[in-house]
Amino acid sequence: MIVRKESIPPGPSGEAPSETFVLNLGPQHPAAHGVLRVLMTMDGEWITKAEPVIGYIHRMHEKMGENRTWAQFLPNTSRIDYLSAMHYTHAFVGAVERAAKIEVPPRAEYVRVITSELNRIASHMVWWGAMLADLGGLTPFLYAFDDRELILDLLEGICGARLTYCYYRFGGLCNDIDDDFVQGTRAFVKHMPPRLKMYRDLVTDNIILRKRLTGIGPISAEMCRKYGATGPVIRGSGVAYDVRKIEPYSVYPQFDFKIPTYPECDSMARYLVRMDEMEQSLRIIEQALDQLPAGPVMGKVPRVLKLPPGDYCYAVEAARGRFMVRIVSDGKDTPYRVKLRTPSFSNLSLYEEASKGMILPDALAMMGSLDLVIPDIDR
Amino acid sequence: MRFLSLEPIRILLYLVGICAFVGANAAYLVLAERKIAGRIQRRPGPNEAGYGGWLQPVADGIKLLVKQVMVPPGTDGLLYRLAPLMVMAPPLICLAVVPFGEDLVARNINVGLLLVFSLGSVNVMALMLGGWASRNKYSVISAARVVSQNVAYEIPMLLVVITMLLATGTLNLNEIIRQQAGWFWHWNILRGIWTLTNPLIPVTFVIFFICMLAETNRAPFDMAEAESELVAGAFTEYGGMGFGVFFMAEYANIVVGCSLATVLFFGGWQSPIGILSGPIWGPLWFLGKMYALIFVVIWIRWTFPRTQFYGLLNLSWKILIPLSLFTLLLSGALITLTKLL
Amino acid sequence: MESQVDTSKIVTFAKLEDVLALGRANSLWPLTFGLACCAIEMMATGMARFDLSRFGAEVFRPSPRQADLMIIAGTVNKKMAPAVKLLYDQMLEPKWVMALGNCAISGGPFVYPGQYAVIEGVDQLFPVDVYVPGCPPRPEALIEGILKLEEKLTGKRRFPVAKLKE
Amino acid sequence: MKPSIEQLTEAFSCLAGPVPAEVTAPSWPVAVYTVDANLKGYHFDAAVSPAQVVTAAEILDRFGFGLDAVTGVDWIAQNEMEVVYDYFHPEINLRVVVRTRVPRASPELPTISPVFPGANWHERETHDFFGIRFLGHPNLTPFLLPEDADFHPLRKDYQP
Repeated sequence: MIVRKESIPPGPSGEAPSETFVLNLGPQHPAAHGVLRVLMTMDGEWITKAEPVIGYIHRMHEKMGENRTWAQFLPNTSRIDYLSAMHYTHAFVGAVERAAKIEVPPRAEYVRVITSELNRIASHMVWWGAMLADLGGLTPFLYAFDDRELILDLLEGICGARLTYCYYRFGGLCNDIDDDFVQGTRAFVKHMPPRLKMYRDLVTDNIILRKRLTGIGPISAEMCRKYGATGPVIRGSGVAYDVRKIEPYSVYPQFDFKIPTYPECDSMARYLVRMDEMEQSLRIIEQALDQLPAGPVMGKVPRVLKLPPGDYCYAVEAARGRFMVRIVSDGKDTPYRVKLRTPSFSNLSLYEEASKGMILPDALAMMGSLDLVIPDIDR
Repeated sequence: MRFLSLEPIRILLYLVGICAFVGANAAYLVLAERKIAGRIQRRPGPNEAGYGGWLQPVADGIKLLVKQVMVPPGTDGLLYRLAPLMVMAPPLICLAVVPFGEDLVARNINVGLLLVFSLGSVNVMALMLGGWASRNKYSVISAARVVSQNVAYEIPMLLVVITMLLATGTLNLNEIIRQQAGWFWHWNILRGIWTLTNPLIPVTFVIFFICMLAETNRAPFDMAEAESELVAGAFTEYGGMGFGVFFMAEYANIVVGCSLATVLFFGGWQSPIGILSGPIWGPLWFLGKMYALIFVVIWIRWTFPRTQFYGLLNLSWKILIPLSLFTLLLSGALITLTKLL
Repeated sequence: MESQVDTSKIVTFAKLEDVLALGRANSLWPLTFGLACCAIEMMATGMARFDLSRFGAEVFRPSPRQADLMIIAGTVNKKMAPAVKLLYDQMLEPKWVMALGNCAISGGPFVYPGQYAVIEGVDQLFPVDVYVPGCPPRPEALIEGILKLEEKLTGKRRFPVAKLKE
Repeated sequence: MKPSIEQLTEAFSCLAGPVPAEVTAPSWPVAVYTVDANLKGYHFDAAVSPAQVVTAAEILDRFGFGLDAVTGVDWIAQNEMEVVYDYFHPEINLRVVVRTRVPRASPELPTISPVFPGANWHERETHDFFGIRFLGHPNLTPFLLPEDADFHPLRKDYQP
């Protein structure tokens, strides 16, 4: 526990000493999902102020972008939010392709969608398990990882990594998918719905879970907009904002899928949004497999990549929300500036306001429902 | 063999036996819990230390015993050392009055039930002292939680026990078991229904069981430890054997709670089928019933998420206490009525 | 400097030491402490497919006082370094450290001339017992790391090493 | 509220005008123009003066935009720092970029955190990386860097 004296707010002068104390949650805390530190000014178990202190896993991704070539920065993108590495690589690759006007073959785009959605399910499974572990139920964690391992097997088969995939390349993919992957994905799409139903019956409808999440941690749509919170957080506030629909990229307009929204604004809404999203992802994967065209997976890319000067943005819907890469090029073979707009950063920034007046376990349940990945915040 | 009937020697033997029983139980219940958890979570669980992992508790015990002993700076040294002792002693004493068989009881005293309940609350004090002495904010929050939780759950638990006393009319645990002789419908949990002393006795049992989970700080009421909220709760600053004792005491308390439930509701050492009783079968029946209940406790832990703290208090004050009061009144009225008629 | 006396020749606690080492090796409780990507693989190791609990090492303790093994699963940066050091100091002896992943070993992919944030290897902060390379290491590698640590403690290897076919 | 690009252009036209006198930087565009989103990734680009970022934020807030990110770019050759505000709209496909330039010697501009509280963190981060001071910001202390950090690593002339 690191509590520095100056961080404790002084009591109002001339009054009796304040009854609050500062609880230093983290950087090592089981509910901190890594190294988030929250300075909680507490009145008993009630939180009067919860101030997140971040930067404990700041790994200077943005600085690194400036001193390596466009292609050399690619592995970094999969380590920002390691749980949705595919999406992050997609955003960076997409931004460079947009700037260099590289044509991506349709097969590559379809495979990108399939792998991205698989990655989304894997990420949501980790969130689901970790959130239930936050609430004190450890068993769902293991079931979630069981299903996740199936996805990891599939993705490992095509790109060799279990977690930090670097599968997308400028202009396409590094490998074509094989029959095993297609068969395996079809089998997974069949395997998953009964599991999701089981999770709904066993966990989502559990009365303790319902009691702990319903009405806890309200985040209004207005608050989401002001803080830039996206992803399941804004969708749990009833706004159907999803980059895949609002600012379509890749071949997402080809597919028929719904954006699940819940207007309740509470932790349960965010929970249900993610549970429904997994079903929608399965639908997208199924359609993409059916429509998968033949052809090459790599477009024509110049050997030495130099982007025309200017700034370019590319946003994707990562598992945690809107992820945007803004690259600034000055015509050289290295980026002039890489800005990574990460969803967890904005999602956490509203925590201080949203957690005011909550009781400690509720605040932690709400933190779980935000689905934070700390390196994604700190970059 | 005459000396065996000498009271001091008998007591000594029983004390050693109880200590061994509690120690072995605590150690192997941890293993059982890890194995059952593994079973529930579709994995093998500890299976490399010894055949099927049966040496795992031994390894854990050795590890904990030879771990550095340290009183963290700034703690209240005396209370910090005292708390593990205080948490371990009550279940040991409680087991002295629990009859494992018709004659297998260390002290067959008339107020056994009272003794168990009076010592049962010392456990709370120990956790509170441990949390307070640790000088850790998580521990202090946890200590406050433990006290309010136990105060809340002591009441319905005692009301339930009073309800049972109305029907049994004795505080002697062995006597309570003797009354339940015969087939399994003679057990208190079913007898109350057809003798019309307390038709709601299954509800009474559920209240008792919930209260027992809460009193032993087991999930879904594990506010004292609350791993994902309060790091390790009251034991955050305890390492090595100090922590090991807290860990063992949790299981010892479960043993006491489950054996009490066995005595009060499931006929103790009575056979469920009328035959196969006696000094050999009796203890076996008792342990069988007790371990079945312990299994349920473990099963619940690995199935449910933790309750919210004020939800937990609400459950006690708004549901369990009125309900147990109602069963108490109902049972009292029915017994009076049957006597009048 | 007088020469060191080899005490092991005078007094041997061989049997007891062996038993203690066996006990410790079979009960390595790790600290619940994830930093970055490797933490997810650490979790995966504890899960059903790889099941760290087989070796009695699944008891992830959130409090450093109760943990025996600190798995540094991820990048340690300059802001985090004092906290990691403090956690190490709070652990009770005997304690072991495993550097999981390239970041913990050397700073990994985040090291370049002129970097300003990461610690280039946690062994600059405190002694490390086992290094498990990978980015991130696979769960099998973490299990291998645990086995290596057991080997370090007991002097014996638990499983025979698979031999590569010629 | 679902604004169109024309409405935005009209609202922003009041900001365009002669370069403010206090700005000495040579390449000073105060301009509003729409861009091809397929090429750039955003639809609307507004370059304003540093004093006008708050007005711009208020206009966008009125139209129902959400704050995406605030970031800086260090143009060392021009001796300027660019501050870029990204906005997204939660209902329609319309992305707006508001940019402004401040001199490198005294990088100061007003904060927009009263309008968008989410900007609080983004501005702290920008201050961390570039040393750009946001006047009126409630808590401009090191954020991602260690508590005692006094360096700004993303400046192009940063030497560790």
